[in-house]
Amino acid sequence: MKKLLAVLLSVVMVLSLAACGGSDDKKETKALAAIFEDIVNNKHDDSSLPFAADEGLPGLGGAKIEFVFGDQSTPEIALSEAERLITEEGVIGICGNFSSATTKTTMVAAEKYGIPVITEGTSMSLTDAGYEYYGRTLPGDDVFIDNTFAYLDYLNENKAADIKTVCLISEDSEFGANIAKVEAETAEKYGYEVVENIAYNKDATNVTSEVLRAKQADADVVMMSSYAADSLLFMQEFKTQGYFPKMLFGQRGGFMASDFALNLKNDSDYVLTTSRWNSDIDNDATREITKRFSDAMGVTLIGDTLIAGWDGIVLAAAANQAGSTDGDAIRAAMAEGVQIDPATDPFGLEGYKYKEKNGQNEFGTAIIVQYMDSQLATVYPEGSASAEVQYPAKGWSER
Amino acid sequence: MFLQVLYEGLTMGTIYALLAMGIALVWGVMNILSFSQGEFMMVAMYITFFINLATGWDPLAAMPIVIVTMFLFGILIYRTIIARALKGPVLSQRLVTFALGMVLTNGMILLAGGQTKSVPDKLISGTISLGSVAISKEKMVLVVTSIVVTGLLFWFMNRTKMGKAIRATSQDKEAAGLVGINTQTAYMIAFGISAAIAGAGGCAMTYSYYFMPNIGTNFMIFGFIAVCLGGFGSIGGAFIGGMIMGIIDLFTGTYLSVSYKYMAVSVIFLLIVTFKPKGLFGR
Amino acid sequence: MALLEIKNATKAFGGLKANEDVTFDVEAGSIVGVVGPNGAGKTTLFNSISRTHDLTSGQIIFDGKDITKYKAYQACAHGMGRTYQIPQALEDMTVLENITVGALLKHSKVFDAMEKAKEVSEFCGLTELNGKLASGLNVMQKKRLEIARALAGEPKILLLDETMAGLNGVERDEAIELIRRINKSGVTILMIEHVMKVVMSVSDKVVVIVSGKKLMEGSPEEVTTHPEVINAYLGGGHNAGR
Amino acid sequence: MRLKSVLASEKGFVRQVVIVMVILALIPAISRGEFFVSTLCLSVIWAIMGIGWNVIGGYAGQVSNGHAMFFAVGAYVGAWGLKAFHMTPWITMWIGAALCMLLAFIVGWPLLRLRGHYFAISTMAIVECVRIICTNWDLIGGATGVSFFEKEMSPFYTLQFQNRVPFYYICLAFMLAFIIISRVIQQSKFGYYCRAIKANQDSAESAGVNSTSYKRWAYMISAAIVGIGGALYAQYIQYIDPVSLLPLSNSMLIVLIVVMGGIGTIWGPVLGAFIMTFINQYARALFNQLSGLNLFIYGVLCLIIVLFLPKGLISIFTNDKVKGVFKKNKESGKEAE
Repeated sequence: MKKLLAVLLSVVMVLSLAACGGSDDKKETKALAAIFEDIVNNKHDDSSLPFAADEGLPGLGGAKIEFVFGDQSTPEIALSEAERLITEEGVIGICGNFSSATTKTTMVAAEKYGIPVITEGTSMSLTDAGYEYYGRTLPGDDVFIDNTFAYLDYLNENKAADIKTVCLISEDSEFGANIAKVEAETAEKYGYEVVENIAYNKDATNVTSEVLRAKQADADVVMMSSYAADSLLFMQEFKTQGYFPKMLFGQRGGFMASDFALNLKNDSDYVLTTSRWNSDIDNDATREITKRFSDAMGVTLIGDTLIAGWDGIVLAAAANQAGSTDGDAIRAAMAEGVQIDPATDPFGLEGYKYKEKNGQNEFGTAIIVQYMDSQLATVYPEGSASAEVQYPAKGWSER
Repeated sequence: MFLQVLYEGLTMGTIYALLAMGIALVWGVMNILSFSQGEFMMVAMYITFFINLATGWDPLAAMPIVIVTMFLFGILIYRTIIARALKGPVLSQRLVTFALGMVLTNGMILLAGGQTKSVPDKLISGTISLGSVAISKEKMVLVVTSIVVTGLLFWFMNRTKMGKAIRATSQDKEAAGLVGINTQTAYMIAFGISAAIAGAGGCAMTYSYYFMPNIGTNFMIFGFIAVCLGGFGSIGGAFIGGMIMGIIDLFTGTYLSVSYKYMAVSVIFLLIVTFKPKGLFGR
Repeated sequence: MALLEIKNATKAFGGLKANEDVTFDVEAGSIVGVVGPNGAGKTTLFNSISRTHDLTSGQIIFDGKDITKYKAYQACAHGMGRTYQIPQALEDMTVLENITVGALLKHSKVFDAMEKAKEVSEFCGLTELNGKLASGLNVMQKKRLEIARALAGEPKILLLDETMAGLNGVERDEAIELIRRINKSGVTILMIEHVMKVVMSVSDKVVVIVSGKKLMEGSPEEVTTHPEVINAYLGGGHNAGR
Repeated sequence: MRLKSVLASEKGFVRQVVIVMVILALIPAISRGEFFVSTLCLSVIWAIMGIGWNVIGGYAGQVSNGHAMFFAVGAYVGAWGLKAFHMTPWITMWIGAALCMLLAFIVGWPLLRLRGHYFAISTMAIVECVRIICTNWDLIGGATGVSFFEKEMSPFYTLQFQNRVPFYYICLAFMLAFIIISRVIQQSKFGYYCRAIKANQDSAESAGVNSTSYKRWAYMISAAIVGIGGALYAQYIQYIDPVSLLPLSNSMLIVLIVVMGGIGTIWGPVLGAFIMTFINQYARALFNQLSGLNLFIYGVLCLIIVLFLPKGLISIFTNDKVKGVFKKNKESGKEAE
């Protein structure tokens, strides 16, 4: 239906093909975007999601929001798409689940036209680059990985886990290399010994030699950063070699994707991963959005998909708060702190204040989840934990 | 550990060998570089997946159908594209297969979407451990398939009339034509067989691989290098070249460094091509 | 003074000796014919002289320089033009462009080279074919084109490999006349030829090669009447029919 | 007399250059759409690389499937020159080109002795090695790539323009320069010798052509031009990493563009680059919900052209039936058929 004020709120740049970025699929992200559009643009008295009660954005005279989609299978395509969507579709903001590489090229266009961008590429180089219009709601690699090692300390103290050695396996792409670098530094800071640091080739025809090296190193914890197909290939090779470390930690990516549990079913059990959100967080907004999504798609909603759309809502709230669609006004609102009623926030963050200098949201928190009976359950921090961590992981034969 | 790496090397070697034999057959007979061989394997994987989805058959049960379908698919591709390209300049022959690869990959993305797929519960699974060596049954399927296919191929090429006709055509097209061999059918059957080999490989690979449309391209460069190692157009050489490739891949990966293992493969290839251009066994 | 001296040239492919200890000279300005039965190793000798492949042992002295270790293009640059038994024209280039490639050896400006090419084409009677692609020529025209291309490089010596093969009577006479004119313009000629009539009428000296070795050399009359040559050629009791 | 006669014989070519350049220069005036101008810039950059590749692949007939390595060297030198030393691309571009020539010389030594498929596959192996080296070489950013987005310095210094039109005209100037160089090469002794090597290397050698050195020079010149293309591309995208610069498909796309347009011709690469880039970009923009459709169309079109127009799209313009602008000029030998 016709838009009152052509507020093309935000563009969800959806990953296509299994290139870099989470293994999310276009269909899932589009379904989520449709749910948010419906809630904001139409009156929903029973909903506990933001702007449900009114039609459109009150601060902008009831303007409707619309998600428009672009492709980002390579950095070059991401740049052309960003330029196309800004100049021809006239979007006022960009969000979506990006790899750090495609975020960098998208920022080239965004900085040029002064269009605010909120995405979750975790590499530190994004927040260190000094972008003016960049925002990241949830933590970057540093906080996620710091959180991981803090959790190892927590386990050593409370569960006498006696974890000392770590083996890093990461993909030789922008995504994997950044994580491996931060993991190595943080391990040193926390006093854990990195016994093996493997960077494997993204288009590998086999990962057998990587698994054999990890098996030989036999570290207490194996930390991995891989995308869709590789994470599955690794899990299968672990099973073939009959090796499963006491703790297998995946840094989001393929381990967070819906493909993971779908293909592996119970073989995914015991795998831990840092995460931004999980469907078992107990607040009304989470329960509602999870239900609406599974009604639409029949699949449980995962953090990567939700944050892709949720960043769009934050941009809308910022525009609504600033009362204008101009990029600088929205960025200013983001810097002051976007007021989102905590009751309507599935992430349950204290606030959305994006620092001027690097765009990082001060209140971003991370959680740690574990696959139990092929479903993700939050295990850390205790506040939002819904289940007890299963440690040490049982070997393949004992399952 | 050494035995385990050796076993894994041979397993990988069989995949490269299957790919390389398909390429060597087409290269030997028609002097065409088939860039689309990896994509044929990918298409076979998806056919197996869809058969399994529709009828629940296990990949092994579906293999004969997949091989026949790929054979017919190969003949269709030959008649529509390759026959015509053979009349054109040499360079366009090479690009035809690259463009075909692009069409197959992206066509499959349109058809089946980009998400990772796999064949769920398979007939044979699990691992037998012989001392320190963990033999994965899924990979055994691949090894057995490859050996069976190689045996069949050799029997066909050396024992059957059509096989000899194809070998004659690959040595000298005009001479073969003179002695009454219909070189066009020889080419067509050869291309069909090469697609069928890729089919068998793809079908067996569904046992131990998750796949998506662009998995074919990762294998392409290894197939070519294996063929060159084995020598121009010699199918036996391609099999051995593939095996060598698998072993180099595993040993450099495990003992040297994972990130440089593909470089070792390329460097070894360059040394062989520079100092022994006809490869180890080629004519 | 000998322009070209072949000293104990031996060329072996594995065990097989294609040429064995062949020695002879070619006087500047003369026409020397090389004859011998099929498979005697004549073309192998030619390929060694023109440096297409290396000698197993022996020496080749051309115009005072030892070119045994030279590459093909270096030998050509020193003034040695050659043609092939099976014509090797540059297929997807025009006749004029083929000759121009030869002319470019001495004239680095394409404009001058093309002028020279037109002259040589005129000299060899190929002018009306200038614009035609080499792939469209028949065998005689292709052989003539190869001669023209070699000639355009202003060589001191021209190695002709069976330029008469496959020509009919009229074409043959034209070819003989062309070779005479080339020789008169100061180019020494060394040619392999089967057609005895041509060899006898044109060459100053004839070298006979049989199964890789030099049987004898001498004037055309001496060679044709020599019993061993007849025997080698016709094998057994036939007498040499004219 | 010499210069006048050369220009006279080049009348046809000069007319073509003027017409094409006028058209390309006026296009941005018609539609200012930023995405449209970006596609134009990409087309010109790909055209430059096509022209470069054409020297070794088209003229000398040595089909290299590994030109992405020169593209990457040019890009990396441009990127790090700006990021680490704040050197303007106007200088680092030529350093990059020189490095490319050196790399081509070193790589060319073992490779150019090979022929046909062996040469093609070896170049693929070499570009794989270069990709692995770049991925694991932390000094140049390794797998995390390098972004060199400069806001303070003036765009004319860093070639990173607010709106793309000035950048487009700079790239167009480079393309013009390389078109002229390509024509000079084609019509020179170098060009004739290259075509002789392409037609029949052994017979060319017996006509006095030192094929090894001519092939090496053709490889080095093509490497330099593609290197400059890489430097321009780096300033266009301002973030480069091995995964996007060095996949095998990049090298093949350069070959595809030249063959689509018309291999061995002057205008073939330019025509191929513009058509292919526009199809690729707009097919993706218009049907973005169907992922993979743009490359699907791209592949199908390549198949059709390779099968039904072996001489490439340019052959539509240059054959006699179409008198028009690209009339074949008779006097100075044909524009390469």
